[in-house]
Order: sequence, then structure tokens, then C-alpha cells
Amino acid sequence: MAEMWISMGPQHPMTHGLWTLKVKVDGETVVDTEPDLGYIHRGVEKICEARDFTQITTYCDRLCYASANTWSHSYIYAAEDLLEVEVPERAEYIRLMAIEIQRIASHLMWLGAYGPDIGNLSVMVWCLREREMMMDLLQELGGSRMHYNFPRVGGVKRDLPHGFAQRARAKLKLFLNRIQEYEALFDESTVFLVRSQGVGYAKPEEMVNHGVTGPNLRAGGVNYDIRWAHPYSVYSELDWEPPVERSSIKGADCYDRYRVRVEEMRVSASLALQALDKMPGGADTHHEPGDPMILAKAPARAPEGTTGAHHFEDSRGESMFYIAGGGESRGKQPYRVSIRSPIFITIPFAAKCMIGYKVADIPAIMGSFDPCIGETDR
Amino acid sequence: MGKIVPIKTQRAEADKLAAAISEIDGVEAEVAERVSGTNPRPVVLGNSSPESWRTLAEKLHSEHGVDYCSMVTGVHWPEGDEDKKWEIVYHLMRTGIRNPPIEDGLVQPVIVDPSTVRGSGTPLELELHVYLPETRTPSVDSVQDIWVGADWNEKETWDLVGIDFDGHQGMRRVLQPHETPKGFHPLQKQHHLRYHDFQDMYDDSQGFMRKPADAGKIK
Amino acid sequence: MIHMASGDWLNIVGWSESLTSWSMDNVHDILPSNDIDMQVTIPSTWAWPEPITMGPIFNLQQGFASIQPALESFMHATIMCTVVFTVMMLTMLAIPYIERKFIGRLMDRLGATTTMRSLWVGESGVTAGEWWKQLPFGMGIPIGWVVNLLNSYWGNSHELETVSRVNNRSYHGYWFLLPGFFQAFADFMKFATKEHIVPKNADKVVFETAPVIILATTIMVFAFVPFGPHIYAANPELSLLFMMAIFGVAPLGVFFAGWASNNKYTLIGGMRSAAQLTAYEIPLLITVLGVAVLSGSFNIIEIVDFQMGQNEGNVWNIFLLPLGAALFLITMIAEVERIPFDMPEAEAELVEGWWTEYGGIRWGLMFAAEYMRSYAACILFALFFLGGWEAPFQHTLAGLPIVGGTFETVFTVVPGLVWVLIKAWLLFAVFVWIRASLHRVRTDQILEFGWRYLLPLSVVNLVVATILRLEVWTGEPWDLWVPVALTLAALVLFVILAIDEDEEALEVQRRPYSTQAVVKASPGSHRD
Amino acid sequence: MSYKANTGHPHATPNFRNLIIRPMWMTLKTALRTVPFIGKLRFLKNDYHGKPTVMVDQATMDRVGSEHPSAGQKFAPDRETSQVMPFVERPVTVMYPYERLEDLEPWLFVPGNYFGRIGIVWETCTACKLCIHACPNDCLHMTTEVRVNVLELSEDGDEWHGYGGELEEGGYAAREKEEYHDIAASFDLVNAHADAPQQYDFAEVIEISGDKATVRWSDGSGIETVDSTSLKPAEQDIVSGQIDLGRCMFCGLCAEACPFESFFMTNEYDGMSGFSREELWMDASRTRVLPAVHQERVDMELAKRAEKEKEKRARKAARAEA
Repeated sequence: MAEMWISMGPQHPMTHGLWTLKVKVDGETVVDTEPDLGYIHRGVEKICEARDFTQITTYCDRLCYASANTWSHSYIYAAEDLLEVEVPERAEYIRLMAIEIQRIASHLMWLGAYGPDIGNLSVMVWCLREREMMMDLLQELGGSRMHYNFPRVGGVKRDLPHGFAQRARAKLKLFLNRIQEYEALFDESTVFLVRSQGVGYAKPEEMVNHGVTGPNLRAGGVNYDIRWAHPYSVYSELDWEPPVERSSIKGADCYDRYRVRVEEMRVSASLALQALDKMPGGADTHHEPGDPMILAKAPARAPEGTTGAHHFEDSRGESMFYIAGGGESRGKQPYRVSIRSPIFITIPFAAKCMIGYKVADIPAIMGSFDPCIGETDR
Repeated sequence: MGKIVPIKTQRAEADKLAAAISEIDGVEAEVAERVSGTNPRPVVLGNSSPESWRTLAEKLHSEHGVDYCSMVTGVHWPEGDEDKKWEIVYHLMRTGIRNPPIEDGLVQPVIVDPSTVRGSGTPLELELHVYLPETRTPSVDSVQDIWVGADWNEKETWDLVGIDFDGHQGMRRVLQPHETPKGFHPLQKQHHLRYHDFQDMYDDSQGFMRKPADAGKIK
Repeated sequence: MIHMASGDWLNIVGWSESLTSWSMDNVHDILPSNDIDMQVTIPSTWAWPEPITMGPIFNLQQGFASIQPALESFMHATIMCTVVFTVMMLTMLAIPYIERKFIGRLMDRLGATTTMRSLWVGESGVTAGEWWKQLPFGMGIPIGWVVNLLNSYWGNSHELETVSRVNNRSYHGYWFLLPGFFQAFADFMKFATKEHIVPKNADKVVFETAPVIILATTIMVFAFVPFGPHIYAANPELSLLFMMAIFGVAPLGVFFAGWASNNKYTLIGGMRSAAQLTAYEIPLLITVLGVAVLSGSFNIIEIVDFQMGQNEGNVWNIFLLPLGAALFLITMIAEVERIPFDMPEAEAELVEGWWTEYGGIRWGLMFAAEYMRSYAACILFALFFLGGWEAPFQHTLAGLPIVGGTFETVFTVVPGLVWVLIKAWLLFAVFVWIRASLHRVRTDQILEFGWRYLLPLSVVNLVVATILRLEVWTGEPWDLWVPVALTLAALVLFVILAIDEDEEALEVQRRPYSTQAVVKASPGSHRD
Repeated sequence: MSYKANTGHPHATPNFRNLIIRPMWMTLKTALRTVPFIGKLRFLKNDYHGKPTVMVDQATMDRVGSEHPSAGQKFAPDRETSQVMPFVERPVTVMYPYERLEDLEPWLFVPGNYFGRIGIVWETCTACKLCIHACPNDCLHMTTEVRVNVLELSEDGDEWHGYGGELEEGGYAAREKEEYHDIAASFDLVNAHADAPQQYDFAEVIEISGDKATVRWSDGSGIETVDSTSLKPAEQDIVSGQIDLGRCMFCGLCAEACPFESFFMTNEYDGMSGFSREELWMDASRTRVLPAVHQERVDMELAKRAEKEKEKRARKAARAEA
């Protein structure tokens, strides 16, 4: 057949969000691709220039709506760098636990969507059944199901509610032995292996040069992780290692990216459990909001010329915030907030990865990179 | 205990790198300390003149193994002092990532032990500022061919802030609709956020009542 | 032409034949038997020398007698077609019901469980009361126990009136209807009334004929599918060949629909259907050939009779050709385009595949056709491999010393149709089970899988069938060791292949030491 | 049947074993687990549905009391708790209008923790507008008015005399109009079809020196130095407050910013729907929380104000002697 451009348009089951992938197809093989983003560009960076530091957290929750907590924490660490605030130890442990539970929920949303991408519908229902448990935990912490507005500059807005520790331990332990159920459907099903192995190769060096990080990079057999390379929070106190996948010779393919994320769910669950055990002051004590144990006093103004930057390991890669202080109302508002979205850089790379594969592989490859368009378009 | 890169090795490497790139004329760099939350971490903070930026970038990539461009930020300082009207901040990183070796047909994953990482393998964070004086068309040399990761960052910076990158192939608007008028770059400071008053925000929030762009033209 | 198949009282073909011949004879007798002379002679005149006689002399009765056999066969055929079509459509209503209920459970949702309750316990207080008490001599008492038991377990009354209301399907009063049953009809009415939209510059002629091709071929398949020994629309000598030929025409209609809708996605969907056809069609035919060779005839009824006949084969083909049964299942799933092989209609990348542009009644009929084809596939499997209308262990059960008698009456009372339907529905449950657990294969992978694995295996199956037929079969029923040996061999082979661990693969995928998470899963290492 | 050759992949090579057996066995087990009694068999390893766990903590138990619908309920981590079918495996879904999640899982709706509808105790609101500045989406709108506090009108001998505020620089002051009393006496509001006569002229106090105070009259008649005894302290009071729930994202920043314990995030999540954005403009009556609901915190707040008043009194008295 002659080559033709197919627009896997903004409204398409494969896109997990609102973006267009124009694909040049010769028969079933993909010859050329061109991503087109910007459909839900809300101008968060411009809005942040007119809001003060506590208000911006609510917008950062809504950057990637599937993992709201990780994004608001990513912003808060940059704001604390800008305002030079020392965060109490207990707040760091609570934050780490909230981030890791959110990472599990985000990976479950991805796995649930990846099943139907390749044809199996029952895995979506199973994953969302587990994600419901994680969202209950985060609802207890943050107050609502999707956007929590949980961290504050200098700590967290509220301590663990009564009885949270026992519920969290029960849910995380139950989740740990339910992962094998997904693996039976994915790992141990030849149809999935045949559909995902050998599809969408990517070498680690090429990925780093393209700026792809996180689970997609670790799938290539390199254990680079922002949590140990540019350390923040209390990851050094807990016993964990970033999961790495022994990729195939030609590089990391969809199967490796799937394997890394499932292992990462396990590591996150064990991290959250360890954080609950090692929390200073014990996980069963409860402090009032604003107590110095969980929230340090933070200046409200950032003078002109001061800057804050932080690299953060989001569930989809490296997210970064760069804030220049000294904006309106005498510094209460930032002058410029710059947000790095991992998926904004991964989508062009994924589009290049697709060349040479079949039309049926487009959702497999795109799904394995776990795109979340909210953060892409900011 | 979870192993992280010790601060001492990182600071030593940062000093070495800062010293190395300060030799290039037009570039001065020093090691600054950024503390987010609890952990301090050394950052190589440097600023370079627009002319020497390209040479600095090539040297960083070739000699110092800076292999990862995290983000390019454009900032517009209308009231800034004379030669600092526009600022471009390059956030680069040295990750020391190599393709894992292949022994007897199998890939051996590279498991870096953070606590014993040495020399050029230590991950480093760089933040390089390039300042431009007041011009209608601010532009800097593009590093698209050195770090492909910077490609879409530069497109986004031009799209939103209006800083052009010479030598950038295929510059187009990525985040804004394609028919955005030329020269409209929202993150420049002359554009202000307008709080839509209650009435006109809801009555015409999608702008249907406004006349289409090509009204009056014969279609 | 065909000898009398196994006796079964539900002899619809016989009844219809006797009905037509009886009615035609009556018509023949009613007609006037005298000749009717309509001849006219025109005397000769100067223009034409001899007189010209025109007009027939005919006899209504003889005329009718000459066309009577054709009329009889026509009437017989129409009666049988309508009977078979209604039987098929009514029994097919269970298929979507099975899919809805079983897929819900497989996906760990409970599916609409409330339907079970309203059957037994009535709705919103409106029950038939204790009707069993009216039965004479207290015969109804045990029914009462059962109802109260079910009422207590899946009780419908709950202290929160609102919660009971949730479960009452008949909150608006029509308690007597089978809840959820009429969903299928309501859907169909909706499709029927939807607007028919033809894409702008679609290939209109082909766009309109494609659904006709698909639907016609699907319904024609049921012409040759016998629901019981004497329930079939047509029973030609080579009914198997006819049926297989018609079964393979529908992908052509799919290809037409894909091309004509002037939409890139449907074009790819249609192309995939055509490509997929080449992958599974040949292994399917060779497997069916194997069955025909083993049963010694191309007529489906004779195949079933061979499997159940006391003096012929008396062993179900599934025990003789286990490999053939597996291959038939796989290729049939590919034929009816269900989940592991539904690339033409792949949701992920092709949105809805080849029927994206269809709407209204055309889409509704094609959707129904897809389910009809799945239903036909299930019935065929039941006929070829599970001994059609023979109850499982029919003769051995009937032969039991004490109990044999009751079984005997049961088997004679229950028509063959019931066993065929039960086997078909169970097999559709297997289709749904496969749909819930497997992913979708790529088109080039099914081509490779079809040519590299299905085709050789089907040839092996054909060889086994011929060896069994020529060498092992001695004219009377199989002696016991043949099916036992074959099934045991198949099971052992299956277990070996299933349990064998590819040590080298296991060793190779040793987890990189860095992931020390709590419990690691990888194939083989995770007994569950 | 090893695909390792073409995929070059070391892991999990597809083979007959995992062709269909493992996935189909897992889906079948999931189906069997939902069957009422078979599902509990051990070989299905059913630690899935309704795995009993202690989920309710003591604080929630006390708050909820014993006759709460969730009192006698057995809980499970995966929310197998709804009571639609008491004996059969409970579905995870909560049948919303007929069952409510706060009845089934009360710990998810701890009053202070759950961010439902905004509730305001208007009685303790002092129109300080901190909440308006705290809201990221500018949903809060408030109209205020300068009024004289009722405590100022007391004469000697009244039991609440002397508790009023004091003139402060930067605050508001009010001077009574002379002719007010006779106009007010003859003013009949019902038939007059005109505004009620204003009793005070309001002004902003610029600075106070001894008993002289320079004020700027708010009716624009310029700055004047007036004898401070003729001035009464005045303050801004709230007239009406609206919240545009169409724009609100329930982030809770206004509740945190309010220093006077009059802003709460209630547990309600379902009373806030409308057919147009105008209907989502909730005025005071629809966002009200009665002080009785948060009685102890409102009392604490009033006690704090009384405390402040007492200190002011003491300081004034001390200054009077000095």
C-alpha cells in the first residue's frame, strides 16, 4: 500500500490523555511519526507567577493528576530550597511514605491502562481494585481522593490520623501479595511476552542523551535514580535499591519497562512500610496541625535574586522545579517557576522508538512509557 | 541502610569541574550548596557569556562527560540591570551512564554502588546562566545536536518565553496552538494574568462571542 | 439416501414431511379431476386453408400432481428453515447472558448478581405468595423449604428498605418478567431505529453489500448445522464441505466493509481480517478433514452417528483426536475473531476496527452475526468432538444394573437438542474464559503461529486420524484401549510441556542482585 | 517453541508452559473466589475478599458511637464492607444513594480531615479578608461595611460598659451627627421610600496625639483634627459572603488561613450541585455551619478575644495611672 499519514488523534484510546500522534504507515509498518502536544496547556507556569508559595502547591497537584502527591512534593522541595527552610525529621518520613503510596497508585493506574492497550480487559479491573486501597490511604492523609494539597513549605499540613498506621500496614501487606496476580496475567502469558518483548528497543546511553529517565531508563540495565544520585528526603535511612531490569542485547523493550515498574511497586510498598516503622515519634502518635514536629516556620517572602531548584524522582522520570524569587507583592510570589516534565521529553523519544514496528505496536510502546499528558502540557 | 552519593565526593568533583570550566574566558563557575528539606547537595553554579556558551557546552559534553540536559529555562527581566534583561538557565547533569556490557550474549546490568562511586562516575548537577542584554530578538546558540534532550526544551522556551536558539532545526510551537500569532510569548512579563470578572468569565469563557480571527475575509 | 439416524422422538423433519405430504394430498384431492376443455377452433377461410384450433385442454388435478413434489419440498424447506432459525435465535439469547455473567466473575466483579435473587424471592413484597401450599396432599412443602432456604441465603429483605430497593429489579412493578432478559431485545430495537449514516465519499455499493455478505453467510451456516438427529434445515450428502465453505466467506465481507468505509483505521482492519484468514483457514479445514476421515463421512449427522452409534464408533472424537480438538478450538477463535485473535477489531489502535463507520441496524446485525458465528463455532465443536446429541456416557449409564432403567427413560425423554445446547453453552463459557485471560496477538504473529505451528500440527492430526481409521478401526466399535491410550498420551504430553522448566531460561533470568524486594515473581519460580 | 532467537531477550521466554495455563488458571481462581462458599476454599488462597482486619481505631469508635451502621461490621483492607448482600461475597462498590461511604468506613471521614463542602461560622467572622487572599482561585467574595460596635453605645452603669474598643491609628472612627436624633425620631422607614438616615460620619484615624485625633472623613470632606472624645471607635463588619463553588477546588487553604476558627471543611460531599454556574454561587445560608457544631472551638475563640480585651483594659488602666 502506498504510505499514508494516520492521525492517532487527540481522541484515541491509545493516547491516555489528549495528544495527537501522526503516524506515517506503509501497510502495517510505521515509517515516520510526529507527536503534537499542547492540547491541555493551562499555563501553570504563568499562573504560578501570580500566586504565593502555599497556593502554588494546589496547582502542582494538578500537573500530573495520576500522581498528584509526587508533583506537589517535587515543587515543595524546590520552594524549601528557595526559602531555606529546615524540615523536621518526622515530616520527612511522612512525606516519603505519602510519595511512595502515590507512586504505587500511579503505577497501578498505568498497569491497568496497559492491559487493555494490548487486549486484556480483566487486568484493568484488578488494578483499579488495588488502587482503591491506596487512594483510601491518601484520602485519610490529604482529605480528598485525587488532589491532596498535602505538603507545606517546611513540612506537611497534618500528621497521620488516628489508626492510620494499622490500616496502612494491612493494605500494603495485602497489596504485596496481590502483585503476583497481575504477573500471572502479564509475565506468565506468552501472548503478552510475544507482544512486548523485542518491541520498542532503547539503549541507555541513547536514552540519557534524549533526556529519558526513571523506570524507562532503569529498564536498560542502569540503576541511575535521582533518589541516590542527588539525594533528598530520608531515603538514605531506609533499606532499598532501585529495581533494575536485565534488558535484551538490543536495549530495553516494553517487557523490561513493564518488569521494572512492577518491581518498583514492590520496592515502594516496602519503603512505605519501613517509613511507618522508623518514623520518629512513632506512627501511632498524633500531633496537631502546625506542631513544630511536622511543620517548621517558613518565611513567606523570597527576596529578589534568590533561586531554588530541585531534581525529584517522579513515578515517570525526573521532574524538576526551578524557582526564581522576588516576584510581586514584595517577594511573596515567585518571579518565575520553571517545571520539567519527564513525559514532555519522553514522548518525542517514544515517537522515534516506534519507527519500524507495526501499527499494533504503537499502543504497546506508547503505553510502556506511561505517558501522563497533564504534566506534559503543564 | 540506603546508600546515597556522599556529599564529600560530590563536592570534590564539583570543585574540580568548576575550576576546569572557569578557565574558558567568559565563563566563571563556583560550587554552591542547595538544601531542599534535609539533604544539602553541591551544585556547580556558573554563568557564561552568550558567545562562549557554545564552546562551553561542547567542552562539557566531550571532556567532562556531562551527558544529560534536564531543563532549559528562559526568564525575562524587563526591569533587570542593563546586560541582564534576558536570562537562560541550563540545568545539566553528569550521570556517568554507559551502555551495560554484554557478556556471552547477556547484558550485565550496571549496578553502581552509590557510596563507593568515584571520579567521573559521580553524578553532578550543573546550573549555567546565560544573560542577554535588552533586544527585540534574544537568541543563544542551540545545543540541540549536543544533547538531544534539549531539543524540545528549546522549542518550549522559544514558544513560551520567546528566546530564539540559532541553529535549532525544526523550531515550532509545541505547547501553544499552531495558529498562535507570531511574536506572542506568554511568559514575557508584559503579559499579565487577567482575572476574568464573574460576568465575562462565564458568559463567554470559550470566546464564542468573539469574532473568529478570519472574520470578514472571503473564505 | 441416508439411513435412519439414532432414534429421537423430537423428529421435526419427519413431522414436517408428513405434514407437507398430507396437506398436498388434500389439496390434490380437492382439485376438480375432470378435464377442462378450453379449445377453440377457427374455421378455415380463404386466407388460411385448414381450420386452426387453439387453447389447452388441461386437468387441474394432473397439473397439480406434476408439480406436487416440488411444492412439497419447497414447503418442507421453508418450515424447516423457520424452525431452525427460531431454535437458533432463541437458544442464542443465552450466549450474551453467559458472557455478561461469567466475564463479570472472571474480572473479579460480581456481575449483576441481583438477577438471581428476584427469580426466587419475588420483588418488593410482591411475591406469588406461598403458592406451593395450594398443591394437593402437601406435595408443595419441600418446594417451600427450598424457597425459604434461598430466601434466607440470598434473602431479598434487608432492614434498610432502601438497600432492598436496590436489589429489586421490579421496583416499578413488573416483577414477573425475567430481569435483564429483555436487555437484548431493547438493544436491538435501539439499533434498528438508529439513523443509517454512510460516510461522505465511501464506496456506497460495497458499503451496503458488505453487511449483507456477512449476515447472509452467517445464517447460511446454520442451514447445515443439525441441532438434533432430525432438526436440520438441509442435510446434503457433503454438508460438512458446504458449511465450511460458507463459514470462510464472512472475512471477505469484513474486507469489503473495511475498504468501503473510506476510513484509514477500517482499511487496516479489513486488511488484517484478510491476512488473518490465510493463517487459520487451512489448519481449520485440515482439522475438520481429520474428523471427517475418522468418522468416514462428510455428512455431519453421519459423523455424530459414527461417534454415538453402538455398532459404529461409539467413542467421542475428543478422546480419539485430542490434538484435533485443541486445534479446532484455536482456529475457531481465530475464525470468529475473539480476543486472542481479534486484531481486525482491535480497540487499542484501530478504535473499532472494520465496523467503525457502521451504525444503526447494520452495526446491530453485524454484531449479532459475530455472536451467531461464535455460537455456530461452539455447536460445531460439540457436534464434531463431543458426540453431538448423545448424553455423556449414555450407553454405559443406561446399561447399569439397578439405576439403568431411570437413565434409560431420561435419555429417551430428553431430546438430543438439549444435549447439543448444553455442550455448546459450556463451550462458549470456555470462549469467554479465554477472552478474560489472554491479550491480543499481532497480525504477523498469528500468521507466523498459524503457518509454523497450527498447520504442521493439523497435518499430524490428519495422519493420526487416517492411521486410526485405516489400521486401528476394525468395523465395529473402538475397543477401549484406543481412546484411553490416545487421551493418556495427549494428557501426558500436555503435562510434560506444561511443567517443564526451561532451566537455561530460568538461570538466565536470575534477578539482577539489586532488586531485593520482598517477594519476587518470575515464571516458574512462583508456585501458586 | 523458544522465541529467544529473534527477540534476543533473556527473560521469561515464551514457551508452552506459560502459553495459556497460568493466565487462565489465575482468571478462573478469581472467578471461583467470588462464588459464595467455594470461594473460601484454602487451595484458592483466598486472602482477597473480606480478609478480616482491625481497621477502626479507638478515636473513630468513640466519635461514631455504638449504634452507627458500621458498628457491627467486619472490615477488610479492600473495602469489602458494603451490606447489600449480607451472606454472599460483598461487592466492593458502595451503592451510593442507598449506602454512604461514611457509614461503611467512618475513618475516611474524620470531620477535620475530610475536605468536603466549606462551612463558615459567620458569627465569629471579623471580616479580616485573610481567607480571600489565601484562595488560589479567588472563589471567596465578601462585602463589608464600617459599623460602630454595639458595646460603644453603653453609658455608665450598664453592666457591659467600658468593654468597647479604643481609637487606634489606622483604624476607623465615627462621630455622631448632631441632627440625627430629631430626624430619626420623625423618620417612618415604611413609607419614606428612602434610606434610613445615617447616624454617624465615619473616618479613618491618621494619628492620635493626646486628646486630639487627625482623621480623614470617608465622605471625602478632607482631613480634620478633632477632639478624640467626640469620636467612637468603629470597625469593618461583614455584610454578606459568597463562595463560587464552581471555581473552588476544596484545597482547604482558606480554612488554614482563618485565624478566628470560623472556617471549616465539612464532611458533606453531595449537596453542592446545580444546573448553572450561578447556582453554584453559594451565599451565607448555603455555606453556614452552626456554632453549635464546633461549640468548643468557638468558645475557645471567644475566650481568646475576651482575654485580649482584658489585657487592653489592664494596659489602659496602667497607662492611666502612669
